[in-house]
Amino acid sequence: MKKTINIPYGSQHIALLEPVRFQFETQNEKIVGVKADIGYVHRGIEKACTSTFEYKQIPSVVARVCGLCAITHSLTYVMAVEQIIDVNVSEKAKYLRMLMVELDRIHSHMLCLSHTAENAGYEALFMQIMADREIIMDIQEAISGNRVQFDFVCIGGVNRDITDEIVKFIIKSLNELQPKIEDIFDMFENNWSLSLKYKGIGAITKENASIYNALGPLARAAGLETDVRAESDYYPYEKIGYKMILEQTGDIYGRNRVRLREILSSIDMIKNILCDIPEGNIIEKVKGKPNGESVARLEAPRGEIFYYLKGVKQAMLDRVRTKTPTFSGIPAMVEIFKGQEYGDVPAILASFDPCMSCTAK
Amino acid sequence: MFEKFRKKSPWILHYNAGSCNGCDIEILASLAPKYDLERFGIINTGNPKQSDILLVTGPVTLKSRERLVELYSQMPEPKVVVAIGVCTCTGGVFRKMYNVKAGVDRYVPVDVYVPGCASSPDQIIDGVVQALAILEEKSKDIEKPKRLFGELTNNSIFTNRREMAKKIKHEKN
Amino acid sequence: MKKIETNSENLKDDISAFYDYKIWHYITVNGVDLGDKMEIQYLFKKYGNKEEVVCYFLTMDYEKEIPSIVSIIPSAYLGEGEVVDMFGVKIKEIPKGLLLEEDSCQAPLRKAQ
Amino acid sequence: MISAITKAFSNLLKKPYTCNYPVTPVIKPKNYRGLIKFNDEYCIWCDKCEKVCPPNAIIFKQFEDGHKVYNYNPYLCIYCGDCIRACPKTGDALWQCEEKGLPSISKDAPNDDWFILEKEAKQSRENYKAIKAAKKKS
Repeated sequence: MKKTINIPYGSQHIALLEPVRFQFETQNEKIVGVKADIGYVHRGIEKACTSTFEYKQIPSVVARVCGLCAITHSLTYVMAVEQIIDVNVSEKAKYLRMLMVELDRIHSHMLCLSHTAENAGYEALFMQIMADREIIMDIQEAISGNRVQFDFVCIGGVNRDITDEIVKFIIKSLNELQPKIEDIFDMFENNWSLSLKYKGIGAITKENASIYNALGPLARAAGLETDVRAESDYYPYEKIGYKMILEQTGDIYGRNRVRLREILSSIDMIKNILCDIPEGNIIEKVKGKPNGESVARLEAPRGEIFYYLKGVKQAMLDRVRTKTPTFSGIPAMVEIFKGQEYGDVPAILASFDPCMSCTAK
Repeated sequence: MFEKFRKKSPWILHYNAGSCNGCDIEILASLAPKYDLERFGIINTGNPKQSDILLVTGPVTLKSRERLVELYSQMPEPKVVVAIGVCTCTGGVFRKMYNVKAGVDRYVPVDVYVPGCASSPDQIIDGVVQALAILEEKSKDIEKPKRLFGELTNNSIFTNRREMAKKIKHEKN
Repeated sequence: MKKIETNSENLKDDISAFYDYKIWHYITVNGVDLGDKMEIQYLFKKYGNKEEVVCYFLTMDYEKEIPSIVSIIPSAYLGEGEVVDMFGVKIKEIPKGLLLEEDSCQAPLRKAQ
Repeated sequence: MISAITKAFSNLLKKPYTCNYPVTPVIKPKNYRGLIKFNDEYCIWCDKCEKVCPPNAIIFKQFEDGHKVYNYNPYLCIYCGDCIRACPKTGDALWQCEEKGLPSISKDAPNDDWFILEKEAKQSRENYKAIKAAKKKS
């Protein structure tokens, strides 16, 4: 029997954005076993939502679960609350919410792509994508007033309206961004040295993806058709030209392609949204206290976010359950690592786009 | 000579002690072309033994406190700690939660507090520039001939954790 | 949300009869404290379908032990681990300590505390 | 190859992407969410902002004669703007300006002083209530 060596990876590492610890069991260079320790970011938000904060304050609290998908967290929570207390949101508010979610998706995907490039050893591409990402950050700042934490959604609608000036600015910036994304797409597609590090590495089959319940780009790259945008009627995604993006390879290259194509389709969707924003109020008055159970789901950049709420006619909720995409993605991630080379670990890990502050809450 | 280089090009170490990633991506953005912190000679390292400035983000959770203290004690003197974001300064919204204590300065001494949720890159640059001034002051302080002025005490500086544990044990006895 | 009741003896049979990884997506395991009892929920949704979420639930006493569904759904160990940590309930073969430290607050979501 | 060379030359002629931040200020869009400002002339002392603030960054300390003093901690504020929306006199009494908080050094202690103040404010409220109740009785 061959001997195996245990190599810890994390919780502080130059290639890691956030604290997570993996324990790799390796045989020569090959990984044979993985253990993941995910509790480094556990803060106890579920408890705080039911004991310190009232239900109207929670949108800005759950936004701080994760900075990258802040809008989706508060939006899913708000959707769940609106189901319990029967608030009908106006069409305009729905369009503005969709706009913000798609912008958030673009900036999160670009961050992930740049991180993957950096961890494959391509520093210049990292810098290029990060520079292009500032365009999206500027748009977000113009709409919501902050670069990362938007606090844009509230129960009953949205907090801010957009003006014609901002609409013009967004369209101008997106037209600027589109050729740059196509450049990057070309780079990921045709660069020979990148293809050595991406093609065929960290692959997962469609069968395994559905056994281990993979989500988001990780599943769509393997050909598994799962996307909440196509699975719910709450937002009019079909009207604004939503298409599901699928790849068949399931490796890092496939995931990058899914992300890049999603960025391009999100840009198209945003343009469609801006063309036909309906007229109406942006905020409805909210009365009453939540009573009953409800669930809400939404497609975040990394997959499906799920909220379960239970209220008992009090200002404080009885139970808030958050299920985040990375949380249910971890079994699939652990499965992918087995059989890979240790040297590929940073690039594979970055291509999952793991979000540990979501996972541990 | 080394002191001169250190002043001109400090290296930063970044540790996420349970933040929401908002401040972390803003640190990355401030290293990226638009705000380019590398103009000041700063580079992001992953090695605590070679870095001078520790950027901490996030309210320190119970599980990550040990790592944070370990990283801090591994850094060579002089060192500066910059707390980025409101939850690092005082706890922010996470202040009353059971797995979090209010602020980083419960565990390590903090020199610069940067507000903002999430701190935007220009605030981070402000904070790091502030930290550079403090670093300079501290390195001057270290170079003072302390033996001559009678300021040298036994328990001033620990370079690593083992030494610290040994000394504390010694004092207890 | 469609709710179907089950109990701790039938849980494994019910879920293995219901769950097919090609059709159903397992969302998560959820615990709700009812005050004197616990409610454990198992949530599923269908791939590519606009139907509602399906929820299997069982009520149990705090001290009782329930079987784990890891043998049917391999990725359930995270969700069950979280329920074990947060409520201090017992699930077979699921250890404590996924999220919490030894000296931090034990079973924080339990109402009795 | 040719495209790469042309790109390299055209990039040489472009102006630099970096904004020279500490020397030239960054241009902020309108309605940026910055520090919370307060004017006690217009305030009606309804305490709505204090109640709605998620991290309790606004505290009113009450004195024995009944008047209150506004306290605000920019190192605790999450800049969500909920207080502005809750305020019945938005714009006059409480508003969000476009400037950002500056970093402070350890001497300022944004932390410990505030926690002491929080306890004092709570105590002062209770004292005031007790005095009021005593007055009613008499």
